[in-house]
Amino acid sequence: MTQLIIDQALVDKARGSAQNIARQVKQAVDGMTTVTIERASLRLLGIDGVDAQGAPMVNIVVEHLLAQDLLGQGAVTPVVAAMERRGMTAQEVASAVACGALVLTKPDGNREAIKNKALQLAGEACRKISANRRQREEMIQRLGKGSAPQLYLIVATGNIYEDIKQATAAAHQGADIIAVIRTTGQSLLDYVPYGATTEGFGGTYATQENFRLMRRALDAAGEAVGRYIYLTNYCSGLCMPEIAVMGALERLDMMLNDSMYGIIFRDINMRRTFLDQFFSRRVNAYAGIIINTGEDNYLTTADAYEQAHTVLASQLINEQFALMSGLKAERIGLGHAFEINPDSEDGFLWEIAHAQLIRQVFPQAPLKYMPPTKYMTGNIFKGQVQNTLFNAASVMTGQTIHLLGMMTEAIHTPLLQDRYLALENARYVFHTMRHLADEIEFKPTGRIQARANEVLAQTVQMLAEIEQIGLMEAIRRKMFAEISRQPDGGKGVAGVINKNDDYYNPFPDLMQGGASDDTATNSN
Amino acid sequence: MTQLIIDQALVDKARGSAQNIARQVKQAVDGMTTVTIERASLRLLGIDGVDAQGAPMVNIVVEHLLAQDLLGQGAVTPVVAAMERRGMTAQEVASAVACGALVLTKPDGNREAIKNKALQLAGEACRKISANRRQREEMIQRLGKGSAPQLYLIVATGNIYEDIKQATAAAHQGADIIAVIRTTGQSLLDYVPYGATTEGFGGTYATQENFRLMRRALDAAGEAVGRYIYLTNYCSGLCMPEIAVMGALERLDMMLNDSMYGIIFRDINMRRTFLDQFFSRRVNAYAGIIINTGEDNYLTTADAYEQAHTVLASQLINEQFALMSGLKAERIGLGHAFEINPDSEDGFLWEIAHAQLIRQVFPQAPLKYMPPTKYMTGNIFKGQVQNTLFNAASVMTGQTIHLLGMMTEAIHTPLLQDRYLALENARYVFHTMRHLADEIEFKPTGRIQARANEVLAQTVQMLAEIEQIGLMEAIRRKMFAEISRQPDGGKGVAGVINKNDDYYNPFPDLMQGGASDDTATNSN
Amino acid sequence: MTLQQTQTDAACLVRPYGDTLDDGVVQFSFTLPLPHDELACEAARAVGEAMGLHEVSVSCSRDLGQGFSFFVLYGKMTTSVDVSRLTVNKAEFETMKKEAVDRFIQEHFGRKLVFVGACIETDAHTVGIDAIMNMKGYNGHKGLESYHEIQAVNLGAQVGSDEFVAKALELNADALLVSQIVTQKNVHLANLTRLVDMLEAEGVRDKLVLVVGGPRISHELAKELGYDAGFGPNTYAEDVASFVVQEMKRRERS
Amino acid sequence: MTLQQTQTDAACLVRPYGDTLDDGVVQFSFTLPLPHDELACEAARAVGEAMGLHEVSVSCSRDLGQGFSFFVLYGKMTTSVDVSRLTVNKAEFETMKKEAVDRFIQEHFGRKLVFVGACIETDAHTVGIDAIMNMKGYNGHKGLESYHEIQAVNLGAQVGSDEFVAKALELNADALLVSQIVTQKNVHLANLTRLVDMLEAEGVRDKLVLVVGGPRISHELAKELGYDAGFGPNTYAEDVASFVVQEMKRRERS
Ligand code: B12
Ligand code: B12
Ligand SMILES: Cc1ncc(COP(=O)(O)O)c(C=O)c1O
Ligand SMILES: Cc1ncc(COP(=O)(O)O)c(C=O)c1O
Repeated sequence: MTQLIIDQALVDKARGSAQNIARQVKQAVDGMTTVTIERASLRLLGIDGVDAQGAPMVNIVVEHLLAQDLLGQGAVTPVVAAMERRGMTAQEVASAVACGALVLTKPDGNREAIKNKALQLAGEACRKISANRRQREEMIQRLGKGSAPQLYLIVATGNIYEDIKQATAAAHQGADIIAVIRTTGQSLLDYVPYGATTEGFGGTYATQENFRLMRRALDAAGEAVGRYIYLTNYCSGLCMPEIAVMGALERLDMMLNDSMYGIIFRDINMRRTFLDQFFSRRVNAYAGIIINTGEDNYLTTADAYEQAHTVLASQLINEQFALMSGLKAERIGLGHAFEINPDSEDGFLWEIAHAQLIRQVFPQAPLKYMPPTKYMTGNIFKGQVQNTLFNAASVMTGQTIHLLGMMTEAIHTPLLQDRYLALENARYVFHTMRHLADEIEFKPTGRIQARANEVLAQTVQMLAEIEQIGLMEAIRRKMFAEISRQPDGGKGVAGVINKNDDYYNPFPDLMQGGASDDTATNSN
Repeated sequence: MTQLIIDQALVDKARGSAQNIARQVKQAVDGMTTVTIERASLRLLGIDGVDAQGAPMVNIVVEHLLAQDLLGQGAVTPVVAAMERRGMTAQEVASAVACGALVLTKPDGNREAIKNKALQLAGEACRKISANRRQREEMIQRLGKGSAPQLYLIVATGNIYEDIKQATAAAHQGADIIAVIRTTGQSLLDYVPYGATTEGFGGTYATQENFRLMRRALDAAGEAVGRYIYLTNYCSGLCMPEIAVMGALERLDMMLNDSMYGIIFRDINMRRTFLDQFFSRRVNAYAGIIINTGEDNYLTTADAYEQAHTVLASQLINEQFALMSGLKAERIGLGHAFEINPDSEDGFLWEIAHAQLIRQVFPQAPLKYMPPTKYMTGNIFKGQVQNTLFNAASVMTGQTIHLLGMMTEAIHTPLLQDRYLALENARYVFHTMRHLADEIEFKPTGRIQARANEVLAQTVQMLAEIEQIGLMEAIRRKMFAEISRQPDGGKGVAGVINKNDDYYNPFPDLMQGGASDDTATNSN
Repeated sequence: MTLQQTQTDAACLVRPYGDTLDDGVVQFSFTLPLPHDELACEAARAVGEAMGLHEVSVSCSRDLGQGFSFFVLYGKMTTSVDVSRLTVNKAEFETMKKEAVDRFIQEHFGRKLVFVGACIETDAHTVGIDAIMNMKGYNGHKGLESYHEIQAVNLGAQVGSDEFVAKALELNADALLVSQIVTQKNVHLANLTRLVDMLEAEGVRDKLVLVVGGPRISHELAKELGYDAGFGPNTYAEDVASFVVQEMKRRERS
Repeated sequence: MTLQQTQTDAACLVRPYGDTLDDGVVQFSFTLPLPHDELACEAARAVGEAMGLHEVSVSCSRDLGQGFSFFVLYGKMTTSVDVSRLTVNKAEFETMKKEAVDRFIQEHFGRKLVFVGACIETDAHTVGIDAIMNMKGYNGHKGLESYHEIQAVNLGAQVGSDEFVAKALELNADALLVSQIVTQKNVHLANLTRLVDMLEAEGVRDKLVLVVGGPRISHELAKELGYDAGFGPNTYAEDVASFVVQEMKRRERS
């Protein structure tokens, strides 16, 4: 692998700051939970489905608990208590609550017995997830998987059945990873839609049934092409923890999952986001899922040259949050993007400097590299050229998860042929340049080296400053993506709940440190 | 500039062999001339035009001399003698011969006086050419020219007036060099067509009038865009020397001109080709024209990986022939091509190794780098990708004359839009990678370095072998482009004439060593 | 407002140009839901012919799997388009510089005008509306926030139409600037129609200058949907500001 | 020889596919001889409409200078093509392996057959005819020179029709293999016609199997020009050998 000369002491300093920043945040929110964490926990207990009006059962139960002022102790114990009391399944408890036949109360009986019961039920849920993880590992063992940079393709028809057709064709054409893009607006829904759906805009609803249908199709495609096909979705937005649970249960392999994206790009409340990301990452860690962070998005609103250091700073913070939740370094897919201005002289050099710097600062991370989007135009022929250079940068700097650029990026979500042409482009470039990264060195006195040093130095400084003022204040000051958010503002703030002293939720502890038989290093 | 570690002793050895090879050939043909060399000399004396049947005057005169068995002494003295005798211009002599009014004879009068007269007339011709050369230099001084890699574009409509439209548009879009492709079949015509033409197939006839029209248009375009636009044509085929003269008179700037191309690809007789290339290169040298050699063509019939060393060997031979004719190293545009199989793993590495090796073996040469053609397909979108990598290879290895790849290469000669998109592709790549070549080094223990060593070693060996067997035998043995030609076979063999003892032609000596005020290093 | 008409008298026939006038050369590509075989290639050619092209040739065909095939074709158009009969639909106004807009407002209205903007409904693409409204602007063209005589209020992303209308009423807006970037399954049509309906229901539609912009928005479409003007790619703050002030003046007169 | 017909009974309507069945999406691009302005964009859209497309949108327009503009468009085709009514025109034969061809010749003719090939007239692209005839072949498919029962004589590039016919007579050729790569300004049509005329003038046309190949040659075109078969891209020696021997046998019978 090509090497830049990097001052490890600076890297350590930056990482130290990031650790402190993440710890401060964790402390600040430790006494709180959120409605979606509680709903996610109920999903793990086995509650699913919707009522006649389409409201998910978990929402009904959690709102019921909120109304009874019971959520501060967590949703798990009241439900388990009712299960014990009535001899019902969790789902039956939910139905009873939904039709008004049951009112949940503060558990009065033996709290320890209820906790034990909860722990036992939670253990069963964990075993299901473990089994999925093992099945993934076995399938990869048997079928193999794409070699890095792995080819990551999106489908975005809005209709899960069309998505499946296109995803299957993509797998046959060479895709290693399929991401089902989510419909616009879903991230701001405070519930997860239900069932198979065919009506999304620029993407398809993330529902458990859609996950299941696509998983089945990709398993079949994987068998046919002799390569395990990874499935990706969005563990993001107001229902981040619930989607983590759905993904764990349906054996998704990757999740877009960021510690700050929702705050910055969806104006979701900060505390809510920090709480939700923590819970969902613990689930993802347990499920052996690779997360993809969203720093690439910064460069769609801010300039890739001016703001390169904000990407690296954010990645270091994201890394610390992820490690804290129990994710292994090998599953932290930090995101960045080839958004350098095509009109800038030597722009490719700056891009290489940045991509290589990130590669070396996070040697174990399965880096996710996003294609040019902002500077793509309706000129599809030029678009092919931009994507070719992106592909070249990726293979020259040893990126891991390579999101394919579409020549029609500025026009529409990908057509079948756009995806084919993108795959053909990347496959050719990767193959013909396969070992280029091993062959070239950057001049120690050169521009690329100097640029990498500069970005690293700026990053160290930025993180030192954030360590002083705190992350929430930093976001308020537009330090990421040039967007400002208020610590107490944002969507979903009402869903942040103070925990009572008797708050109990078996899952975070049970899932801590991942599953004991996890083999992170081998499986991705 | 990126550097490979190259054993200079090996390079010297190869070059030494090539010098001997070229000398042997020169000796073998020294006692001969060709009909087209004689016609070219008459053109320099001022004979032009065609008869009623369209036969060029110079052909009529030379055939007349052949018929009189007078060509062995050269066409110049009989014509000059007639001019003196009759007080006619050269053109009037030709007309008189054409209509049968005049029969040329062995000059009987004072041979020295005639030679002196010839020398004087030849001096006038040379001054015209010098003036063109100086005008080019002045214009470049004033307007500047494209920076390397210079963008070289072809026009090939078959109609000089459409060509002009397209060439002008190309100059406005960024082209630095315009080549007017010649119609299929012209290379095998043993005469040069006359006048403005509109009826070519896959190219336009090379005529002096077409040269003039395009020169005028490109001068205007150059003034408009503030950049001298180079004009290129084909100094190749059965009339190579005559085209050299036409180009010198009409201020072309570059010529496709090779010492072996005609033999290998057009089955033109070997001796004829060697004689013609010598004469024409002397004219080109005098006119300050940059030649482009044709080794790129080898890779359209032979494999670019297997036969890479044949390209280098041929370039070394071409270089020696050119130096012998008086061309300066700065005007020897050796040709090669990005014809590596796109399906080969690490193909880009082998291509870089070769391009960089050539760059270093010929540090002063304005290398001409040809785009992928053989592996281009009807898939224009993939074609854009192939051309992007070609552009990248060019800027990474410091090539000089960069022939733009067309995405429609496998379909048709370029449309207006194809040329625009090709220019856009190259301009973007060159700009965004401008200093990449300064930034990267190749690992001394790496694959690229090893490949370059291998090609160089094969070249040394091949040239040593040719030094033993002679170039004509080497060609017979298919050593270039996997094509075999017989030393005594081929087209135009009847046009090779033994010189008599009294052969006289003032031009080669007059033009030897180029013009005294030539400033090769500055002007290109 | 009337449409600007670009009309010349005589017919002016044009046809695509490959390398010779009127050769009619067109490149096209598409996918067919047919397995990749010779019949599919024939079908591809037939598609070209159905589009009225001649000398249609399939220069590339590829198997996309799952019963789909991709084609690249060239063909020649033999009919022509009469340019003299075409009209360009665009909002009728003169673009003025920032300073001129400010002066125009001082002269004609004698008060600061209020522009409220948002990316409405599910759309979260703020870069476009920011380019128009924020101080920084776009491509060196300052945004509306930098105009002395304009109070520019940018509500940002995913603003519901109800919220937007409420804010407009609260601020006594003179102009509403709507941005719509996502057009997948024509979601923008639904969103834009919803907003107009709501403004009409509130009885304020005619009191406001209502404009919409986005990369796939044309003036023609905007008019059809009941907006005063539509702005496409490469719009700058001065364009929309000029239109709004001139439109307001026009309305005063009438 | 008759044409092979691929026909099914029921109508089978297809239409281009973007991301949803029957959405009809087509990409196209072309240049117009118009200066780059809004009217030119309108004209580009009109070209799309003249091709019968709906929802035509110009996604890119560029100034090419000299009064030319380039456009990339997308549009939707609303009509369909009936695949059941299409026919695939190709030579009627079964491709046999090299060994099978040799055996076929032994069995049916009992002598070596003579195939003479050339790239005729101004065309100098020998790679195609070499791929068919030379020992080495193409893509791992050996050429005709490697067939025991075929005497393959490849005359190479730029062979005049007269020379070619003379050689064919001299060698008593069974089949003539003509290659034509350059099609600019339809030069191949002139060349190919010239050869047939000459063979007919010599009275030998019917004694020979006459085939032509090249990247832009179709069987249909070849037949129109009076050839027995035409071969396009991706042809190998065994294809043309199989055709020739089967055609010779067919003629013997009739
Ligand atoms: C940046 C970007 C994003 C960012 C947005 C960040 C932000 N804060 O804005 C992020 C990453 C968040 C994003 C997300 C999504 N995006 Co997005 N995104 C883009 C991208 C790359 C660039 C858009 C852009 O910023 N252009 C630059 C601005 C300056 O141009 P503009 O918007 O056209 O604005 C100009 C004019 O149109 C006009 N204008 C615009 N608005 C207005 C308003 C008025 C009043 C006036 C006068 C003028 C005006 O003036 C501006 C300046 O000249 C495009 C692809 C592309 N290259 O175009 C895709 C694209 C727009 N996105 C797309 C999609 C589908 C999405 C998602 C829905 C995907 C998903 N399902 O998750 C999400 C969700 C977003 C949502 N809910 O809306 C599609 C839309 C397809 C379509 N035709 O509908 C595109 C085209 C990409 C693609 N091919 O799929 N995206
Ligand atoms: C290599 C090449 C050359 C080489 C040729 C070397 C040689 N000895 O053949 C050189 C560099 C000399 C050359 C020169 C020219 N070329 Co050239 N060349 C090409 C190139 C790059 C590849 C052609 C090739 O070798 N294909 C590979 C072979 C195996 O494929 P194929 O020919 O299609 O053959 C297969 C089938 O068609 C079939 N087949 C072919 N012949 C036959 C015959 C029979 C009997 C059968 C059964 C089958 C068969 O079987 C073969 C195997 O499957 C193409 C561009 C491209 N990528 O296609 C341009 C191309 C063909 N050339 C072109 C042109 C215009 C020229 C020139 C005329 C340009 C000029 N004015 O100088 C010159 C002059 C040549 C001349 N007088 O004919 C154009 C033709 C445009 C057109 N549509 O007419 C092309 C398309 C490039 C372009 N876009 O401008 N060229
Ligand atoms: C981390 C993350 N979450 C979510 C999304 C998708 O956007 P939305 O918020 O609309 O789901 C992205 C987009 O790239 C992302 O990076
Ligand atoms: C040196 C040289 N001469 C001539 C030509 C052109 O071919 P033709 O022989 O048809 O003029 C080429 C083609 O690339 C060439 O390299």
